[in-house]
Amino acid sequence: MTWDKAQRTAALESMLTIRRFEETVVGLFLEHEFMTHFHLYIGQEATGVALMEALRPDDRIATHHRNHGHVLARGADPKLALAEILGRENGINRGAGGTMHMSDTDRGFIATSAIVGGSISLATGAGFAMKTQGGDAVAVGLFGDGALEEGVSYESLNLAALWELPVLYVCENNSEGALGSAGGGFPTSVSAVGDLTDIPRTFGIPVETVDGRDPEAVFDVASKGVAYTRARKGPFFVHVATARYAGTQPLWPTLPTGETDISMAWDDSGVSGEHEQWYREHDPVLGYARKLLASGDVTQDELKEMDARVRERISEARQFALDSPRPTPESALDHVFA
Amino acid sequence: MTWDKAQRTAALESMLTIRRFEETVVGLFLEHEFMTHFHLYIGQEATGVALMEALRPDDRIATHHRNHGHVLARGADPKLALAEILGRENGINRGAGGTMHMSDTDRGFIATSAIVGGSISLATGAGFAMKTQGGDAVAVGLFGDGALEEGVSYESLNLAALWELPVLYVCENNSEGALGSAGGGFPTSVSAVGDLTDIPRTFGIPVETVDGRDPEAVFDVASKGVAYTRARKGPFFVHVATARYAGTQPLWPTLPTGETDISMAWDDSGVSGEHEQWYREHDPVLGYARKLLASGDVTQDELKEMDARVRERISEARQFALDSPRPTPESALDHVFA
Amino acid sequence: MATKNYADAMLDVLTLCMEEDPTFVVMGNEVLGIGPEAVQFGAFQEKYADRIYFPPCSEASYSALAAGAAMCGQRMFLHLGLAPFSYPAFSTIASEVATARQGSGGRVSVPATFHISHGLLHGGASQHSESPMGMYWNVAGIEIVVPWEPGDLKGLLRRAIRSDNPTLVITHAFGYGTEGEVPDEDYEIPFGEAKVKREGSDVTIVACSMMVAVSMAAAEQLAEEGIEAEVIDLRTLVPLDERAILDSVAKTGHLVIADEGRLRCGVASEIAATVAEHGFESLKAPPARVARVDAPVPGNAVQEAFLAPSAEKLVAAAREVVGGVPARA
Amino acid sequence: MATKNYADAMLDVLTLCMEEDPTFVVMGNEVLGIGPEAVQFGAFQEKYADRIYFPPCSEASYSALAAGAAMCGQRMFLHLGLAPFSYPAFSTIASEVATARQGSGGRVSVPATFHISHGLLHGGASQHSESPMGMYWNVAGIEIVVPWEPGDLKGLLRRAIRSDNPTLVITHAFGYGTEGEVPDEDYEIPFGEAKVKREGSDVTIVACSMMVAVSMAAAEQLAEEGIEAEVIDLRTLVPLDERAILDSVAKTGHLVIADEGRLRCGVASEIAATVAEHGFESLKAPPARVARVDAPVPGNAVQEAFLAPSAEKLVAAAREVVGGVPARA
Ligand SMILES: Cc1ncc(C[n+]2csc(CCOP(=O)(O)OP(=O)(O)O)c2C)c(N)n1
Ligand SMILES: Cc1ncc(C[n+]2csc(CCOP(=O)(O)OP(=O)(O)O)c2C)c(N)n1
Ligand SMILES: [Mg+2]
Ligand SMILES: [Mg+2]
Repeated sequence: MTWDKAQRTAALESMLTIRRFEETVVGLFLEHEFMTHFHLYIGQEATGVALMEALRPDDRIATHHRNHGHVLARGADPKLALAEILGRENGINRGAGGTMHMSDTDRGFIATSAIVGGSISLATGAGFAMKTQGGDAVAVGLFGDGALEEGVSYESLNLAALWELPVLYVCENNSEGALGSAGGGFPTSVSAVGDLTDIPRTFGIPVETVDGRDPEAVFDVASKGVAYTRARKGPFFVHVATARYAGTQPLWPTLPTGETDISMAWDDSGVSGEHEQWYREHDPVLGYARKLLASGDVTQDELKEMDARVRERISEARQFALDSPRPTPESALDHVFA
Repeated sequence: MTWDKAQRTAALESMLTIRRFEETVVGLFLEHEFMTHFHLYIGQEATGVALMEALRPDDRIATHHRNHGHVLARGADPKLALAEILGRENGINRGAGGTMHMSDTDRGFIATSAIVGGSISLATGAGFAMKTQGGDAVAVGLFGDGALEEGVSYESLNLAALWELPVLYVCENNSEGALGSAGGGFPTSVSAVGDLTDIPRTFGIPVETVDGRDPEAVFDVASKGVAYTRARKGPFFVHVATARYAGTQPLWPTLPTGETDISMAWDDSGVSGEHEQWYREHDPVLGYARKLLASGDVTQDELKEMDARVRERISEARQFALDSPRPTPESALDHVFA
Repeated sequence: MATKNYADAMLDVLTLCMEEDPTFVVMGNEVLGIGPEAVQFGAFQEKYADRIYFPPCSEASYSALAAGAAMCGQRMFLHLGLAPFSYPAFSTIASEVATARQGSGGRVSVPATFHISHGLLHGGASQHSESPMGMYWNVAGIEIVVPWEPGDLKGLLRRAIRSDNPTLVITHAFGYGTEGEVPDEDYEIPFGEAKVKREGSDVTIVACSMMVAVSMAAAEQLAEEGIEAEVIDLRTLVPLDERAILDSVAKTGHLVIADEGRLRCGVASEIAATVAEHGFESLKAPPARVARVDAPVPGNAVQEAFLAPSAEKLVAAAREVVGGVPARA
Repeated sequence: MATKNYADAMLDVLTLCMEEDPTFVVMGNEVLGIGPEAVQFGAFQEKYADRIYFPPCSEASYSALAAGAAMCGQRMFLHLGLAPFSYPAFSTIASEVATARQGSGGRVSVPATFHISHGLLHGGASQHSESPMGMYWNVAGIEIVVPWEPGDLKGLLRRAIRSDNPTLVITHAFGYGTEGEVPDEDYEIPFGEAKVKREGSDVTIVACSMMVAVSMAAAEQLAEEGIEAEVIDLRTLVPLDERAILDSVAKTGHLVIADEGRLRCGVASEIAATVAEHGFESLKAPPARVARVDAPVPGNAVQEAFLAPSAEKLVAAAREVVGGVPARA
């Protein structure tokens, strides 16, 4: 099943929103508005947006350190998300979570763990609860290819398969072209398993690979997986292949491709240089914009309006975050125990 | 390659030695000579004996809680092994290891871990050392099917495969007919992986399954694996299928099949009752004895002599252990640090 | 009121939970121990078979499963087995379970109950003799229950399962067989209330778990020497009943702490430090820690006994602190 | 003698080891940190590429690999990353590494060196701010090194790698950039020798790792008020230089402990308990623990600062202990 025109443009706008949000996050970091390391969702926007479209409000989600796009795609207010990243009192988690632990419980996020292997194992528990408590809600675990290096992930797949838990595992494999240790970064996907999909398969868990640049393709595969697990047939594994964004290195990502120029979707002139391949092939936002232009779902003018609208929204969010109060020191002890 | 007559009878005697040793251990426990829980190698004797035959003195071994048979098959003195189980000063490990941690370093045992997943992961490290330090010695990791439930085991296989470490993984799967939770025991082999050999295969590690009742079959497969990994082609995985002994339940195993009556190898009259199938099909000692009788490698009289010899040896060991001095209390701190 | 053992007390609570909450689940590798008490567990297991789970031997993931489920409101009693088997789950407990609520600004709760058995086993050797109260106490964000009397176990376990916070219930591996008076009715014991097991005027002995019994034995011996020991059973470490400890020391002026865990950074160290800091004026002599000597445990009863805290060691320590009132600089 | 930072000091030692032992190996997810210092590491990485391993993100197994290799005599520097990333390896460290020697009656040695970075990161939040010195100190069987000065790091790391015992080297995540005098030659600093960083007659401040710098800052402020603090850098926790601590307290009569780890069962608790037990007569006032407040760390600098030990808190604590000499019961 494919999307109608409205859904398509909405998906593109959501993707662009995440992009502008992340570009703003980098700016705020460079302005020393927050000091800790962080992770960008740039290059993976299509996955978050399409996946959340395939879910129901009562489904539960556990995600990981690269969570900004997931939270926004699920409908969180950029204002509150940015306030959270800046550690402000009115952030999604009262500023206690920061960039790595945004957990919007109103939108079904049960946890956002920055411990590799955390989200996949906690999501398995959410699936257990969904099954035990009846109904047909499902659990979703979002994690990266690196999580498949941690033993707890294998254990979790085993549990989900054994007890036929309603869990949709979504692995965002962004290691194609990963910088790895060469770039002073984490060498992810250090696995002897040539094809990572062999891992869920070993436990008898159905798995499908999809191109992470194409939101509609991701939506179709995710929907199939959700239907399968919602029907209580057991867990399902979605392997999303995405190219790693050039600015993605720990600890502090950058914007080597610059602020996204939406006009590249129709005007080729600026598309060149070191990152030409990114602009032409990898960038999911530009790619989807081109597709919708080609299909006539949007016009250049509509795209410009959309971009203006999104920029406006994010800059308002930015201001809101900067104007937000910081938590009081003493409140540090308010939420240790219920 | 198969064994000559001398090797066959030696293997049988070694298997019988382990059997009498374990029967003696149960007796000593019932006499309250030691108090902790323990594990018997009964039913798995063929594996330990054949595997050790396939190794070289300079190969390193890490084993687990079910280690008695491994240590004895490798040539440890039953006297010192029993003294160790009784926690005596002159035991293999000065009585500090006890039944679960016998580590005979003179015979290449680097560690005996009672933490499930311990031996497979430590053996991987031994393989790393064997590779780094040159030469062509190999490392062997002995563990049970339950170890394949621990995430660290998957991680270890990944490391060995990635770095082509010379490790022979030997999984003694004794869960056929496992009592599991029904018997108040540990439900082992609780895995969604139907065929456990799919696990090493997922990491590209060659694997072979062999019948754990037949020492010659185990020897051939183990030798093949050792040759492969000694040639530095990478790790090799041997999956040994054995029936679980009826007396094997945590915490305190028993001897439901009674003290082994070697005459059952030629005299059918007593072979009946609840455990008839054990005597006829599963017991590797009786089974191999029958085979050597049939092939003419041994005669009934020779078997009787062998049994008498073994009984004599083990009862001497028993007395030695009982007469052995206990460590002094203060010596408890002698070996914390080098 | 009936005489019951640990296993009975646990069954009382687990049965109540199963009955009142149709989604309540019990999970564990060998739920109520795998010794004789497993038999007691038999009927319960049959009756609620569909809600009792025997997970694979994979502590990291099934404890995370319990945590993730709890984040969705699932109530569960999770048995991790002997204390060292909780170590593969250490990251789950310390990084996920303990931090989820604080890290979410109070929006996520983890009402999970974890149970482990601790202690020296008379030959359990280096990998089966852990008493990790100190390590877990250094992890902020989990409530820690360390009961000794079966009656306390019942009321505290009931509270633990009802609690909206993650709770770690640590019982002694030899506790299952321990008998005591256990009220038949359903009741809760609030956390943070220590119990004065024995009143005394000369020295305060602070203990938890099986060390309570050992301290009581020591107190009897001391009484024969004319030294009246007050024995305090902490019952919970988080929250800690500092008041009860400080009040007792204010009365006796002397402190001995019995701890089956290792000395360094253990429970005894924390109690000694707390009293030194907040009850300094009360102390007439140095506090004495009688804890497990700092070393892995050799696999024989003789050397194990050398490392273990005992009634004899407690008596000697009490005698010394009461005996000499050192001059103050 | 040159001014160098942590990363330089580590490189000095690792280079020496690589040169003298052709089988020496360096392994880690991001060996000398992944910040700017990774650059310093570049040349070393190229030169010894064949002996530097970047394992998968699987701490439990690669720490066990280091342990198993060490049991075969392999010398290796293993970097586990930030302290919380060592938690998945907790079972390996506590149940295998720490127990192997004792459990084998001294026949197996584990000459492995593990390195982790600890500390508050100004917004690192609940999962990246661990200072687990207390937890690991409660594990008997591993030597624990907690250096602050780059020069000490060099000598202690050299000793750690040479040691036949498993050693856990805990440095501060912000330490890499810290500069100090580092002798060029090859040298070892024996374990168990604390260093008096500053002499003082009024109060003893015991610290380790970055708290040494914070304590020095506090000492300067106190000096302005006429309070002379003696600052002791423990340098190693296992073995512990009790003598140095007790001698200093015997001189000053007052004790304040600075600890970035959490309060309960932490380093500060252990030092306070040790002094209360063995230096009771010397204490003129209660010891004061200035440790991290017992709570997971919120992801913002404001609340983090509230939990963190600081020079201000140390000054206040020192003032108080020096100020009032409470009446003795
Ligand atoms: C247990 C643990 N070990 C190491 C780390 C450090 N670390 C943070 S992100 C990361 C790489 C994760 O890669 P992946 O799961 O593929 O996610 P990605 O960042 O690529 O989206 C690592 C190793 C961690 N957070 N947790
Ligand atoms: C980490 C850990 N969890 C649980 C246990 C308890 N335990 C001891 S033996 C055992 C079963 C092991 O089965 P397997 O590996 O197949 O070995 P077997 O006893 O069948 O030979 C378990 C779960 C343990 N020792 N370590
Ligand atoms: Mg990745
Ligand atoms: Mg088994």
